[in-house]
Amino acid sequence: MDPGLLAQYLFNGLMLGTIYAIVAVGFSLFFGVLDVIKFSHGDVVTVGAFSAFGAAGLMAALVTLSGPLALAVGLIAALGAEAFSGVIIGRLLVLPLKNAPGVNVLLATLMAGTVLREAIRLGVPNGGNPKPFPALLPEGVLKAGSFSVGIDSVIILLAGLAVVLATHLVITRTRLGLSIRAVAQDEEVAQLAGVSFNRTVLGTFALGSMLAGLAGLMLGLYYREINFNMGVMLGIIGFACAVVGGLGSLIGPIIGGFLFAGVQTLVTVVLPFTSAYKDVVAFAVIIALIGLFPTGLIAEKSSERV
Amino acid sequence: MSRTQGPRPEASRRLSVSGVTTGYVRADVLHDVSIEAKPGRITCILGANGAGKSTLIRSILGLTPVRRGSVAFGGDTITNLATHRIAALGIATVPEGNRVLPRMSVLENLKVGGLLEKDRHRLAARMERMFETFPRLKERRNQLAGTLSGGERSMLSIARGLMTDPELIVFDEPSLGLSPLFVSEVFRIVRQLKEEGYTILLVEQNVRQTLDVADDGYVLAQGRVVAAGTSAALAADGELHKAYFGVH
Amino acid sequence: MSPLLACSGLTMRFGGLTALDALDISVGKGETIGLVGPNGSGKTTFFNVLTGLYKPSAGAVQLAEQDLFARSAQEIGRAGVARTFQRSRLMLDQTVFDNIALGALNRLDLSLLSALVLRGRFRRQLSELVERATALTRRFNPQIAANLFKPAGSFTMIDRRRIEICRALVGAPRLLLLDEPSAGMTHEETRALMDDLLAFREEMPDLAIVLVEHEMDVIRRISDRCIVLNFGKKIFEGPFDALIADREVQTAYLGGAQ
Amino acid sequence: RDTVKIAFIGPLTGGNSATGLGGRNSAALAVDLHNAKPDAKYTYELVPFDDECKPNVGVQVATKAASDKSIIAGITHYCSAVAIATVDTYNRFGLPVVVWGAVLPEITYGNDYKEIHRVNGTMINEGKMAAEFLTKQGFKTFVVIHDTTDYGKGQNKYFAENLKPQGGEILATFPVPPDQQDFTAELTKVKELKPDVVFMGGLTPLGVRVRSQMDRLGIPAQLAGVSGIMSAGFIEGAGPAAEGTVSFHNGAPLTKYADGKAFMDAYAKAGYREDPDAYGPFAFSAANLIMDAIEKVGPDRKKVRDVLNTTKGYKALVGEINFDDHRQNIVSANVYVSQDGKWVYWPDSAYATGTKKLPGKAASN
Amino acid sequence: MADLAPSLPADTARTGGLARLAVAATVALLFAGGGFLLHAEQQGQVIALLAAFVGVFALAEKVPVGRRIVGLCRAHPGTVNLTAALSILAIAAALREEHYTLLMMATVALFATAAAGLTLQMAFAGVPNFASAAFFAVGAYVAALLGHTGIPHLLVLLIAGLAAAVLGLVLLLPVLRTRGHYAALVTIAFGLLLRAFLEVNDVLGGPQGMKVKSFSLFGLDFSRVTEIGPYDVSFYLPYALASCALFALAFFLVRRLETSFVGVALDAVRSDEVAASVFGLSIARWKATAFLLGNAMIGVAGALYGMMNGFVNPNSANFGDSLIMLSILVLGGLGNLWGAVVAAVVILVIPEKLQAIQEFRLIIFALLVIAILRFRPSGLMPRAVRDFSALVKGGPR
Ligand SMILES: Nc1ncnc2c1ncn2[C@@H]1O[C@H](COP(=O)(O)OP(=O)(O)OP(=O)(O)O)[C@@H](O)[C@H]1O
Ligand SMILES: Nc1ncnc2c1ncn2[C@@H]1O[C@H](COP(=O)(O)OP(=O)(O)OP(=O)(O)O)[C@@H](O)[C@H]1O
Ligand SMILES: [Mg+2]
Ligand SMILES: [Mg+2]
Repeated sequence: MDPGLLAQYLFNGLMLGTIYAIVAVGFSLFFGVLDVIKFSHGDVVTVGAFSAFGAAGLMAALVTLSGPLALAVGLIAALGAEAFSGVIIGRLLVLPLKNAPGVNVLLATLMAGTVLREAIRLGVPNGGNPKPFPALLPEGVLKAGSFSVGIDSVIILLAGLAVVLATHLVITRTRLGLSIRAVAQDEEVAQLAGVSFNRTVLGTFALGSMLAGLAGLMLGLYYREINFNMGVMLGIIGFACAVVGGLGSLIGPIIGGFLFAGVQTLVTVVLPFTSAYKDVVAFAVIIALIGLFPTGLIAEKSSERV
Repeated sequence: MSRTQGPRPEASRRLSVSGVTTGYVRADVLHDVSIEAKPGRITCILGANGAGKSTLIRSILGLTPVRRGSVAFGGDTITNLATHRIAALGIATVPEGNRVLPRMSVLENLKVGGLLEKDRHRLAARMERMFETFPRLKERRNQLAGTLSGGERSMLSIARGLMTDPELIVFDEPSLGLSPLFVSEVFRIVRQLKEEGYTILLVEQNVRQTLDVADDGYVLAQGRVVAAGTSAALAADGELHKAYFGVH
Repeated sequence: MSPLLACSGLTMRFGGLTALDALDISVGKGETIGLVGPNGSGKTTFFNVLTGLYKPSAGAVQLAEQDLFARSAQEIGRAGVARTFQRSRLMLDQTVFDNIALGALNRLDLSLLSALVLRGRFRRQLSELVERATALTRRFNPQIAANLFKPAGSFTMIDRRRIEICRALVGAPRLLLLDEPSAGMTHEETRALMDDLLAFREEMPDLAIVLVEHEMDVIRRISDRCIVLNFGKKIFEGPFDALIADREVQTAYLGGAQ
Repeated sequence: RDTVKIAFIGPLTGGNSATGLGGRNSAALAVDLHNAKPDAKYTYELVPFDDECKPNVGVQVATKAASDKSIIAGITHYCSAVAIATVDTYNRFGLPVVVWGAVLPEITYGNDYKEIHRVNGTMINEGKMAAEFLTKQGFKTFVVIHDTTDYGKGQNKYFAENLKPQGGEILATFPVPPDQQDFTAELTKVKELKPDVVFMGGLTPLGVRVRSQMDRLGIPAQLAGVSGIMSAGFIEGAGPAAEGTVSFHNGAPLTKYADGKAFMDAYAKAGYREDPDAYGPFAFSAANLIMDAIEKVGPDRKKVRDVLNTTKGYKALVGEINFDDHRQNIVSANVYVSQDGKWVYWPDSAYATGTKKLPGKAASN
Repeated sequence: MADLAPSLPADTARTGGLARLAVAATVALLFAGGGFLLHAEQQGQVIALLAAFVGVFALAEKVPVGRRIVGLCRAHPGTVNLTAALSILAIAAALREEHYTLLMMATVALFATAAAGLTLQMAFAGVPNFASAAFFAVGAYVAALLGHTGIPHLLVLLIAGLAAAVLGLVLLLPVLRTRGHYAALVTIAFGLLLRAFLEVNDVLGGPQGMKVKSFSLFGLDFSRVTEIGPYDVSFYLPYALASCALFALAFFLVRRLETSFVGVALDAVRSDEVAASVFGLSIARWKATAFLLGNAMIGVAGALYGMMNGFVNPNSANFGDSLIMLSILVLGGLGNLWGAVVAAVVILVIPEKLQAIQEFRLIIFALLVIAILRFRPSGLMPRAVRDFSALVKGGPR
């Protein structure tokens, strides 16, 4: 096949993978802190997209902004809104439930997701319809034969990878990361060592949600379209990537993300008529992989003993 | 074991628990308990299993809410203060049941213990000390704490507790699961810390050795203080024995 | 006659670390072994290997002529090896009885048929088991016996320990492995526990016991023979008095204390 | 005047709620206007139900409505999956209903249930019209992207069937799940195949994504959609990229209708939160059709049914309603093109007059 | 309802008649309320009823009398279940002509049956199953395929259960090899996979799904029933009764298992795999047993549901519905089947009753569920600890 197209597929795959990865990393971040799966994550992404959309739109309506400025506004709005909603969910839902069985938290956050989703649908004018996301990044395409990518796509891709990496470093290298993991494993010991439980947990929620916010913004910028439903499938896929990659590490979800995107793209490319089956295949692969790697591709080091 | 260089705290603040009543969902466990840990001295709390020693420690540290009464450390009232605040006031703890952070390496566990210490060098030095005292921990530096043996966990949880530079150090059964060699090592450490001017609150089952090192002591039974005084006096006291045979 | 348990060259590695190093240990019918050693010398690991929780790297394990090397935990459990755990493993929100019953389950009728329809058999076994559990627990503490159907979590540490021992005994095992049963108890509490154990000893003369302890008094009182591990190797085997006297053991384990 | 209840059933929550709410508002408007008439015999009350676009929920609410004796007739369903699942229920309980948005042929043609009527057309008209129009425009090669719901599958079926005789060629067909977000893989493949037209059998969200991502990948082909994307949502969602997209929908533009203007004004005046959307006028007409039938014969299901059955030449907002032997309104689909941020009736569009060129044209010749 | 029962000694619990009467009265009252809720249409009534229920639960918690009664209920399961059965019959008889109400009644019963299956899996053995709706749908599809072949429908139900179990086998290996979130993902993935497959692939009717023949028992076609003796009845009446019977059966099975050594084994496997295996239990065996049995129950329930609705399509296999069943399990209180019934009413009936608020239904419903999880973390009716003393002559001394 024409190399240009090959490159094109590769790039698409990478792009999709990065998006999955960011969402997945969010999941394993929460898992890392509270051993809970925060299923509202997908919809939190949506909130991020919409708040960025709203803010950018609002500003545009008031004053004419240059792309970068509007982008900044959008970014700030997204992160702000996310940090807020993250803290709210953490405070009102997850903290009170932290001693309840995991499935409760899972259910509660799923419902929280529904609330967010419906709130957007009902709150935003004609929220049921998809919204066009302003192209805030520099226009223009890089062409090479039949290979063409928007400069904005490239920026988004790089930004995404950077964010994922940064998160990884924060968790593994910084004091904050250390406190976060300490709280996750034994909150009392952590507190005795002078770590504030609430601040750490809420901080993590803010962080994780801001990650989602960023993801939302990137989705908007990349697809130029957002809708209140976009988080649902994304959430499930992100969760799948996080788990199949291995909840133990932050590298796991990244691998998971690219893997999932790879499978989906491959199926479509190799046998177009089966493209409808790409989810079937992708999820089959997931099941098989878990069968082979019971604790994820990056296997969790067993820390239990008797 | 000598503490790291740097200004040694002249422990001046006393811990005083007055009339504390507390408990868990079911019922009260402590009834109107008052104790004191005087600066620069070792105060031990003895008592049978389930007497309420750990509960007392927990309520001092704000882990189990105090229902009645008050806890004060020097000037500040710390009754039901957030645990991390209490810790920040200069109270280090070695909690009951050799608790470690299982999914972290031995090294990371110690780092967590040192989160309150901002000074890198003192941190490093202290870490070295710990490794000197517990060579086994050094060998196991990168092993996940969760896979340590019972005794190794105890060592780690002690070492973690000593990573900061507090005024008061609280031990709740530090010798749990330690071999005789290390049990005596623990008591040596405690004595040493006292000499360095730290205030120490010690909960132990190991009555004889405990009374040897301690200056003052209290005996708990069914959540009440049944005897108090200098350890010498307690050693003689008959109440002590009652308290111990008092259970079941 | 050959010993009940015979391990030879038993080796267990964790990555680079050799936790058990070519151990030869044998335990005779009705014998009580005191197993001691510095922290991290491999005592619990030995138990974990014996009970199939870890797959040994090399060696041989025989229980009454039956080869148990690298068998699954449940096979070994069925073969009559029971244990307690260093860190208590009770199911705290289930009743004392449920916890103890677990110790006997593999000898009971677990078929769906008798669970669903032919309940007669089940009820018979149930009342027998309740009898046994009541009798057992009463020995340690009548309070437990009186509250068989209360959650195990509502008992104190020491009672939980007792319940765990009852769980290990209720299945009438051939080999009983006790991992620091007295940890965290006062001397008096420990003594009481030992009295109870010795009492059972009388009733089950054939039961072999391996006891891990750091309390020398306990070892002195109830062990027929002592084995000392260090870095996964057996550095001493013999009677208690000899143990106390042994130089290597003193430096490695007892320290100046004794 | 005593009160007569009419049910409205459609998706009020979830992914298709935009159209659902538009439909509900329009029906409500019809009822209000009718009640305002001085000479009306009855006061009408609209009882709305949410079928969530889920068949099993649909059957539940259908049963609820149908078994409620005080409800005389129903304006039912936008989602084919639900509509097809509920026909038996209406038939069994003898509740006459008028389908206002679902386009699957089988709903009316699948059985011969006297209770089931439909004011909007089926996807057959749409497919036929699409095939004829596009080929007539000189497009030869096509790629079809359709969602895997019965809607998308049906659109694909009838388009393909009608395209062959017209001599068009389908280079590839991509069935995709309706909630898919990323189409870059499919579209890159499309880029490789260089078709004149991408035919999109799906709903607005899908349409918007495909359109904007075609744009992103720089695919010059013409995008042709179906009634599913004929919504304000599509234009809003795809933004400037929407320009030149054609779509086929079996309703004429409001402006073409005699009372279209009046409807729009009344709707605006009533101040609903959502737009009427593409199917609002059908819901509006269905409501009026039902109420007039009741005015004739009174609140009696059987009688109302018989009146509805014989509807011929009924003047409705959406034009004359004539039911065939399967109580299916005979409509012919119309062509629309999105021009300057509106869906424009093809004959009136700058594209028809040639002042503008369909994007695909450049590529094809 | 709250787990306070143990606080009252076994002997007082066995004090005969009066206690039983109180129990019977309480249960009957609750069911009367439930029946009324099913029937109520005015928003006012609905709200009032809901408030009443909240009140009752509060009383059962806070007031000594309430606790006492709760304790008695715990102590007299026989009386409770008997009264419940009678109440259900009474409700059915009273509402015999109310199609919709009976439909909801049947739906509740069938979802509760599915929840019983989930109870075996998640509450007892601790095997997560986030694809219950998928197995439910499998049952319905089997019913669709076999309904019109001459096979007697009772047998069809059985086969449906079998099929669901067999399909579950596919997941067994991965599910057994891992646990927690990993196992959860396996089932989630399976659910999505199955749904996508059914929708794309046309052999089973594609997205439109298939028509399902209505259930007929010994030649009596349920959907043809219009009167019983002198009374006109809704054709949903036999379905409602059959569904309740099915639930009763499931209830019986699950309770029997719970109060047997199997129950002990399952709980042990869930709460401590290490201990369980050390004492000779086969983790795999028990997890597999629970998973297969549970799926079988779900499948049977699904088959009857399909026959009642007359159709089945991929949509009914979606993740959302799996979560609905899960919510029923959790909100009811993991492991308490009466709890599941109450939760099923909350989850399935309340939203229907909220039709008046139309597009705001979903959000309000979600908030309701959150509230329950938040303020009753262990569910509306937490499971009681297993007390065998009733089964042992004289009880423990
Ligand atoms: N989390 C808890 N919930 C309920 N009751 C508890 C809890 N922790 C301890 N108790 C009860 O409080 C009483 C005192 O327990 P505590 O642990 O303070 O005793 P202790 O003196 O520390 O015993 P030990 O010597 O075993 O450490 C005991 O009866 C115990 O059962
Ligand atoms: N799963 C594991 N992974 C890595 N190392 C392990 C693991 N289990 C045990 N070890 C190491 O093997 C050595 C022996 O452990 P073990 O628990 O048998 O010691 P022990 O004799 O029981 O000590 P203690 O008296 O403190 O309980 C320890 O150094 C421990 O760190
Ligand atoms: Mg204690
Ligand atoms: Mg050990």
